[in-house]
Amino acid sequence: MSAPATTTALRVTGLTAGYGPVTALDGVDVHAEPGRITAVLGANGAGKTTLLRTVSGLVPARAGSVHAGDVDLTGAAPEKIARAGIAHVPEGRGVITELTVEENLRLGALLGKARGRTDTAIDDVYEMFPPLAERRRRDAHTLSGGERQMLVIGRALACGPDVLLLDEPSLGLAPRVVAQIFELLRERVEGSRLAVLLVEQNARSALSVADEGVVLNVGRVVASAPAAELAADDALRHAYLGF
Amino acid sequence: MATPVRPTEKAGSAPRSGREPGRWAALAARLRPRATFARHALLALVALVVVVLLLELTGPFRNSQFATMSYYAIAAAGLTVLTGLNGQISLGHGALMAVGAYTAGLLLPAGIPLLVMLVIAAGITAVVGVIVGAAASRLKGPYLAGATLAFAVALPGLAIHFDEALGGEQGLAVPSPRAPGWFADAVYFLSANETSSAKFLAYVGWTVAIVAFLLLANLAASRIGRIWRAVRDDEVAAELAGIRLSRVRVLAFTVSAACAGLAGGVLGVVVRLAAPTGFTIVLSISLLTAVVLGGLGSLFGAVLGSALLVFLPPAVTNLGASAGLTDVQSAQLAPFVYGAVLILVILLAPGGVVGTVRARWHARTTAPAEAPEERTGRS
Amino acid sequence: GCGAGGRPDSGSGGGQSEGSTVGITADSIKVGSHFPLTGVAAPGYSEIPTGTKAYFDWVNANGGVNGRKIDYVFRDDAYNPTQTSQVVNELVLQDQVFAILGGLGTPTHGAVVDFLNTEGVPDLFVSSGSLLWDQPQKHPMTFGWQPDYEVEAKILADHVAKTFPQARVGLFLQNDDVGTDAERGIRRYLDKQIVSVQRYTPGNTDIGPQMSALQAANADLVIGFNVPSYTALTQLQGLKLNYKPQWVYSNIGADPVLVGSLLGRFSQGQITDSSLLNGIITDEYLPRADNPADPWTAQFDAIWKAHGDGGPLTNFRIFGMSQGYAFVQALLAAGPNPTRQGLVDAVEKGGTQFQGPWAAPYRFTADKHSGMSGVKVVQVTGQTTKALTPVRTTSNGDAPIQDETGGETPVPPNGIPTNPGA
Amino acid sequence: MTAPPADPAPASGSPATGGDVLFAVDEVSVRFGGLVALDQVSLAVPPRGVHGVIGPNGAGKTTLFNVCCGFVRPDSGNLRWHGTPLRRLHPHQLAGMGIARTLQGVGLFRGLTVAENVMVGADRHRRAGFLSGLLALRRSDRDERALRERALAALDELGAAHHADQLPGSLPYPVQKRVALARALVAEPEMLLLDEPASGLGGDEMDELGALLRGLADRMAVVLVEHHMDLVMSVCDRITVLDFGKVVAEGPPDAVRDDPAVVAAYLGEEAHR
Amino acid sequence: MLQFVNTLLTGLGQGAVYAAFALALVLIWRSTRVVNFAQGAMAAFTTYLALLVVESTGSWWVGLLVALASGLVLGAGVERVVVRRVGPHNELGAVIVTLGLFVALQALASILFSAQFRSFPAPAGLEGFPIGDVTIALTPSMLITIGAVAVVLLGLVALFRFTDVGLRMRASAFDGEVARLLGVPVGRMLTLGWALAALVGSLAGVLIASGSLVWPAYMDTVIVNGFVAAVLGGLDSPGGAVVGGLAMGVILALVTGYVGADLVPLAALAVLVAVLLVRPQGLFARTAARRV
Ligand SMILES: Nc1ncnc2c1ncn2[C@@H]1O[C@H](COP(=O)(O)OP(=O)(O)OP(=O)(O)O)[C@@H](O)[C@H]1O
Ligand SMILES: Nc1ncnc2c1ncn2[C@@H]1O[C@H](COP(=O)(O)OP(=O)(O)OP(=O)(O)O)[C@@H](O)[C@H]1O
Ligand SMILES: [Mg+2]
Ligand SMILES: [Mg+2]
Repeated sequence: MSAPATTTALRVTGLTAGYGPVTALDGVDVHAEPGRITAVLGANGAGKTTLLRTVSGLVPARAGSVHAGDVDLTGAAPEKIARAGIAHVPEGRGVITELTVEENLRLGALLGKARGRTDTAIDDVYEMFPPLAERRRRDAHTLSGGERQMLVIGRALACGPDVLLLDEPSLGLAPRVVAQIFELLRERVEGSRLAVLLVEQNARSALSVADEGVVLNVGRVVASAPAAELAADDALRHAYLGF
Repeated sequence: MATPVRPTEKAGSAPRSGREPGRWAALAARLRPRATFARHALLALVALVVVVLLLELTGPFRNSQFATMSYYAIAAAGLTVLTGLNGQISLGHGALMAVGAYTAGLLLPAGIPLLVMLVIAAGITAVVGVIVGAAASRLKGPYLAGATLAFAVALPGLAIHFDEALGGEQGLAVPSPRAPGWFADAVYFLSANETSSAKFLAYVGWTVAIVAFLLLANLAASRIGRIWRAVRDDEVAAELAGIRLSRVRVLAFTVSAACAGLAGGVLGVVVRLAAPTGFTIVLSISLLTAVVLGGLGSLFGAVLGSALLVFLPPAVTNLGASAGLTDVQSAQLAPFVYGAVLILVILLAPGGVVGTVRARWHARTTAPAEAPEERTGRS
Repeated sequence: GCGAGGRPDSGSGGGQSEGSTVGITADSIKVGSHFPLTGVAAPGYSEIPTGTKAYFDWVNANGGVNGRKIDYVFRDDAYNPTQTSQVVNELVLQDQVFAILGGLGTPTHGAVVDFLNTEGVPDLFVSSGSLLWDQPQKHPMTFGWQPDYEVEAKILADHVAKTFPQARVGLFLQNDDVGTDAERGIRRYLDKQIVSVQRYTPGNTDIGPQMSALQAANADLVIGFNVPSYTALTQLQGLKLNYKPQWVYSNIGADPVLVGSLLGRFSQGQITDSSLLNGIITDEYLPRADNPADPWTAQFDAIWKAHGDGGPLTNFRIFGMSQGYAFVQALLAAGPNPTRQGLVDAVEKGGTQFQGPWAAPYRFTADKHSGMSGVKVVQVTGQTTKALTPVRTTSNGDAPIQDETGGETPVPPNGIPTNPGA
Repeated sequence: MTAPPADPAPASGSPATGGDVLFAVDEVSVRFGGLVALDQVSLAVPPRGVHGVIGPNGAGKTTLFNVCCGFVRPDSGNLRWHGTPLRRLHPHQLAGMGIARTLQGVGLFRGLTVAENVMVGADRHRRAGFLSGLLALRRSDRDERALRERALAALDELGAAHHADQLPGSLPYPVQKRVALARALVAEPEMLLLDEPASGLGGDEMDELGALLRGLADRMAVVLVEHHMDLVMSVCDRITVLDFGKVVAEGPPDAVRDDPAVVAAYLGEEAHR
Repeated sequence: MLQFVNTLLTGLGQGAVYAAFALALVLIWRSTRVVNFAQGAMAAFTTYLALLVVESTGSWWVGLLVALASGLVLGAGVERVVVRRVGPHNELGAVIVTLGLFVALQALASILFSAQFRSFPAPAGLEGFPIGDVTIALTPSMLITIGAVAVVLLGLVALFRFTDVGLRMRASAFDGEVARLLGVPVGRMLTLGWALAALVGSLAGVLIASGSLVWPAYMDTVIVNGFVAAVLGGLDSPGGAVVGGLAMGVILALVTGYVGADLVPLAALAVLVAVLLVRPQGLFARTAARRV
């Protein structure tokens, strides 16, 4: 099972996708390496969310391919992609509000590697986000916005994925929790085979935690470089990243 | 009467983004009267002309089918306002029609004139609508469907229980009004045709329908219609905008009940009877399907849907008979085909007839837009 | 009207002219009807028009009526008056039928009776025992057919009062005109003996509570005016409660073949034959399908074998054939060139003389349009019935009950009537 | 809880700490089952200026808004508006009183055009009733035109007027947020409650929002719940900090930022460079 | 007294039947968020198949098995072929499609099996148990019905509360997209939900028919009362369905026995409205959802 650490965990080539007449992604190349965090940046409407949704099969690709390791996942159903080890934290409303907190987590833990040790996987999440532990028997609709976000991130981690797609994980979270999550991500990624694709509005903090960065503009990749390099490029920052 | 309830561009609004709307559309926009009333009245006039042409050019049997269609159309129009604009499902509109029909059965023999009776029927049913609507205003989805279903099943039972006044199972006979002399003369003057009773009833039905449609179109285009749609789309946001949900829901139910009552009154005189077996749950279901088949939320769709209700079953039966089936088999074929058509329309044209045509039209004229599905929101 | 548009002043009132021959050609005559062919009322009733059709096919195969073939069209109204009104409009205005024959149901036919009369369409032999059809002033074109429920109830109740003077009587009634008309007739003879009246709503098959109530009232004789399926249900419920009164069912509910076959199938439920029905009292006015010894039944069986749709001959079908027989008879009486009005006149003039498979004569005259005047009371024994009384006749209200003296009508050659007037 | 000593000096000259109070929350408590969402929370909102409410996730900020709007009935405590107590408050009464609120999501009416969305917000200024709508009287048309003009003006102010006849679902997210704001503003409220208005916005849009809020603060009271500290610190005149349903700090931005309790509970060491 | 007991018992028997039907509705609602108005017609269809088998083999139990198996297949087929193609978030579309199925299947049943009454044998005795010298309205067949309802109830509770499949089914129903992101084969779960619900529905169909008459529309009253029972109990709660069904059965029996049969539908409406006015989500619904 253990793939050589050099294999690219996720390789997206020439991906094109859209909605009706709108082309939201236009020939995008992105890859995520094990043990590294890749930040996907860009203004509102640049196509970041569409990229993640196309990778996980929610939006059909019109051209291009998606590979996880050597497995071709282009055009596969979302559940199949999820079972191939790609976990997606969707933007906003990712909790199943009618289920309890624990049931939401159990769904995550049931997927893939965590099978057989669902309880420990769930306990790990509670340890990460103590507010969830206190609310484990409550229906998820009673949670506050930030608590829901914690739940979705925790659930994705409980899946024990190879590739983690995070769509604006900081949305609605208190600054301290954001810092904590980024820290945690670094810990998880460091020296493991987990690859992270991190979409963030806040380019500055995303680049501070990421290894690589990709900048999208109107559906196209305009820059792709190590994070530090991007952060240092003033022209790029002003043009696309707004800081 | 082709009055879509959907938001139409108001005259003098900022130009729609996207491609040029085309020369014809521009011309139409220029010719369109500014005042809502004038615009709708014009359409009503056109509709009236169409009705006269149809009724004068077809025979007595078609006339009688048009009379039947008129009351389905009125009730479906009321329901489309409730369901399409306000988002409430009702499986109980058949029972509300019964209220109108029984009003006809009680008032006409007492010598009340037809028009007065219709107004009273609408009024009484509106009152029933207030009560039902108030009880239903907190219910949603299947709970609303269940409550209105129980209402539809229960109400005819009243007629059996109070059989002294309401005629029990065999119902109340409704004296069918005859065409007044001046009316028959006028028709003869226009078309040199005699006025059969079927034709007169069809004229009555469609006149009532056009008036009802005119009023509903007015409402839909006014702030009331906008508020109904707002409540349908997002309760919480509507409430924060100062809208009292329960009152708005009850109002929608009441308006739609009044239409059902009006339709019931027309049904009474067309069928000449108000009996419990005429108002089974099947009627309520037919109305709902008419609304959806035509195109939810569109008054013109209500007309199309009711046309399907009236013209499809006999057509299927006759087709079956000419294909060599026995009378019993071809009669059984009609509901089968009807059910199959329902399923196929939803699967192939989920917007109903009007919705699908409109989508095609949009796809051709303006920059095509995906169905207005919400983007992944953030909570 | 003064004719605003120079309109010719034709009789804008009545609409029908005296000699209307709509629906008749030199070699055909079109007849229409409405029945519940689908929906809740379809079981049983949908068989009636198949019988009529088979009979007409037989008549047509034998040369028709005065050289005219009968073209019989029946349409489905699903027992819903609004649909009845639509299909009858279609029959009259589109198909241009000459007459309507045997339209079924009280509320359903009630919706079209006005229309048929204003259009001047003969509306013969309505399949319903309601008293509504007997209003010659208001509805000159409409005629009943079967003994009305009141007449039937009177004759049954009279028999019960004489045979079971001590009985505590319970009533089990359908909650519509069947029940109300019947109750009126029954109370004329049994008013003091009635201990409980229970009603049921067709469609609701849970009649346990009503049966418990009858049992609790210690009713030891129950008169049921109900449809056949409820006869089966009352018997099953009686079994459950171990409640075994003497049952008296009206003709519509007591079809021993049908009910027996319904009950007979409960093999695991320990009912192995229709013995439950053994001993019940009912009445008859038509030959029964399970009585091949009856020459009428034999004739109808032959007709059904020749022109039926393959199913068994049932009492519903005999009902329909008998209506067809009566219609042919009326048509013959109306002469070689019948008009709509002529048909009605012929029924009014000769109706009391019409003879056929029915047991008691019609009451048709110019001022009475009620159907048959009587029935005979019978008891089910094993697979058949035995007569308890001769055919007895009466009429509505306080008309006395008399024994019918006419005797049985022989089957004419081929089972096709000859002109009764000739 | 005792509020930490806060510097009473008004921030950047706006009348944040003027003597009069537009809206007051007095010792409000809310419990959900065993969970105490708000615990004796008090808040005083002056007629002008931006009042921030911050705190960790689940601290009770949205619940506080819900109490102010009548979605949640407090177990104890009072609300006062212009000094008069509010009893049995219902959400639909707010608009009429002059209170507007945006939702944590977007909350636009999907089936209504942008202009119509905003016109619903302007319904408070309607003149025509049911009958004139039913009969399409001139009055109704005039009213519609007036509402539409108001709506377009509000959209114009937020730079979204050119989207007036589009359906909101097809618009970019920041535009949708602006439409939602326009719908709240068109009612001309005296107090505006904003629940995380900046979430999902990019850096530029956030700056624009900040400028806009400062502008609004001159004509109404703005209460802002937000997790973006840059925005909060730059626009707020005063900040209340909630934690576990309690007020743990209250004061001008600088004082709150340096409050060790706030740092520990909310900001985190790193963010507090 | 005996009348009261017997009325109560028939009410319970009838209530068990409503409960069985309501359970099928709850199952489908919980697992697909659709109210299946075609449930009754589907059950009638499978009951006819069972009747054919019973008539040819003579065994009620074999007939039941056939009904259950064909229900499973029919439910899965209907979901795959029809329901799945209704777009998501098209609540009304789903309602109309199931209504269309209802109409079409009922018509098909009368075409295939004729519109006439037929009797359906009972699994066991139809005679009430004697107690002393009276007979109470409780029969061995009724006991089987009540037992079957109890088994189904327990099965459903166990399925949804304790099994992973149950959790996945609920997740698929509530939010298909998120469920798919979590690797749940949503399509298969929805098919499974329909199949199981149709199985329970067929069971209800056979139980209702047993010892009584069958015709294409024989389920109609049960459809209405079963739906009302499910709504009464709260569509999400199997326990609620059973309580609602039994309550409906008993109340309606009492009204029939002591007030009048024509008031039965009114009584059903009154009970439903009374309950929903106080609890708009039914008796056993969880607390109302947080709205903001
Ligand atoms: N469901 C949809 N229907 C139509 N167009 C859409 C839909 N979702 C997104 N779009 C359009 O696709 C483009 C890319 O959107 P996307 O959501 O991927 O951007 P994003 O970079 O994630 O933006 P944000 O920062 O706002 O989340 C935008 O122009 C957007 O308007
Ligand atoms: N209806 C409810 N039922 C049960 N618990 C609730 C309900 N509403 C809120 N809560 C709980 O109350 C607490 C406060 O919630 P609230 O939404 O006010 O938090 P918040 O401060 O807005 O947090 P965030 O910043 O994450 O949006 C949370 O723990 C939440 O789980
Ligand atoms: Mg995005
Ligand atoms: Mg919040």
